[in-house]
Amino acid sequence: MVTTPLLSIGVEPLRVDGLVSAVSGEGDGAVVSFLGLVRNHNAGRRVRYLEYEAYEPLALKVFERIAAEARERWPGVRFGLQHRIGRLEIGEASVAIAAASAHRADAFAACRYAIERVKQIAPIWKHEFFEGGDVWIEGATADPEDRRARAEAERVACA
Amino acid sequence: MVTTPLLSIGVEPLRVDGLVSAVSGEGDGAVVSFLGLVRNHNAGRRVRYLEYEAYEPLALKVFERIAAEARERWPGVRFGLQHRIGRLEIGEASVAIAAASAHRADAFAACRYAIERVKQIAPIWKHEFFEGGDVWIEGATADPEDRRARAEAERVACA
Amino acid sequence: MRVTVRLFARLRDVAGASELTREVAPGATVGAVWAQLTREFPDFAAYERSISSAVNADYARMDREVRDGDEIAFLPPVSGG
Amino acid sequence: MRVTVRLFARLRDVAGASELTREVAPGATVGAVWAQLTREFPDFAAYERSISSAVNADYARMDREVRDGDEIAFLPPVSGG
Repeated sequence: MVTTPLLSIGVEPLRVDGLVSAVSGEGDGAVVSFLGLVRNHNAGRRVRYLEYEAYEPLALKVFERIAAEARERWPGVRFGLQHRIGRLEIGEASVAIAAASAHRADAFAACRYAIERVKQIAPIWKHEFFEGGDVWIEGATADPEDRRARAEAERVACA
Repeated sequence: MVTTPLLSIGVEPLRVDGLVSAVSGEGDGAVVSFLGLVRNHNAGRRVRYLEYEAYEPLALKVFERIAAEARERWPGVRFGLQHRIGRLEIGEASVAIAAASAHRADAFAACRYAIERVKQIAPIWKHEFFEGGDVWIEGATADPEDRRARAEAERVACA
Repeated sequence: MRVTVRLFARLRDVAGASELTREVAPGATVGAVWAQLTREFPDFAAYERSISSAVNADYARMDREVRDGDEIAFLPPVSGG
Repeated sequence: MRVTVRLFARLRDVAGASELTREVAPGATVGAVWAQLTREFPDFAAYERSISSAVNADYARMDREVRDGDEIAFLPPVSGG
């Protein structure tokens, strides 16, 4: 049996079944998972493909931080987070998150919180290749200590 | 290629990958999925296994209704809902839901809304076999026209 | 006229059958069929305020008139998911 | 003393390298390293208010003093997910 690492970054395609199995225990009644997919359009542009790059050792530490934040806020939630890097085609998954809990409210909240935090603080960048050019997408200034960002992620998670 | 029915009831084990693929299109940036799992405990009892039963033709119509409600509230969301019946062991999935959308907020909300509605109005019953006995679980009086129930599902979905 | 009655979960256990055929009076409502069953199975009375019903696999209210050959289903509180 | 500088995304494109080695003054801060790079690559100036930084693969503030051999990373606004 292949073990699925709960927190990882790599070039291999992401699948959600393995992650769901890896986080689920016999006391869990709910697993919520999120897949981020490469869309064929963005900001009015026709996207051809994306390339993701990461500062891998820091990104893995950030994933551990996000997992710890989620466990602190929702005790008992088991949590997995995998991000893909390299070239991704339309429809492929860039990120997979799974959160398992005895009750569904916590699983939904923890999963949503995690993707918000990934977008806020994970040192990962998206290079978009569209019809007619390419652009580095620049989102949030990463600051893991920013309490307002964390509070916003909790608000969006409907916690 | 095997096509995955988007709305179904059956005795076969549920997997989330197929449903996720079935709902995702090239314009979607997010897929949120929910798996309901058989827990090893409930209300202080040690659960041995569950048996689910459904009024199948009505349940399928209810799934169509829930899909229509979700599409009405979150236009553009693609939606799948599968429920298992028969005997389920600890850790197995009783229900799988997937919602795909251009943006993650809608996918999270539609997925959460759907599981709430399943619990409110799907004609499905859970027979719990625990250490020392068995009990039919009786939850909500099913009334698809109850606007307060629907509003509560929207509230919980954080819509 | 005759109707088919479908019973689920504990109602099925109480009645000892998932499907019954019963004669009902012309013009009878779903509620009248339910009342008739409650006389036959007194334990059904506990579900008086929590039952839902369906006719021919569509949810229907208790005041719905039934027709010959209808399939009437009585649904205790649901617990799917 | 010498430090390694890691650059990502558009900063890497602007500098034409993902990794640089630079001499810095004793007692220099991360911010001083950044200022030095901005003189070398004027387009970095646009990131003055949006940059994040890390030392040895941990987030660090701009006022952090660097040591000989440190790996200093400059991170433009992130866009993972």
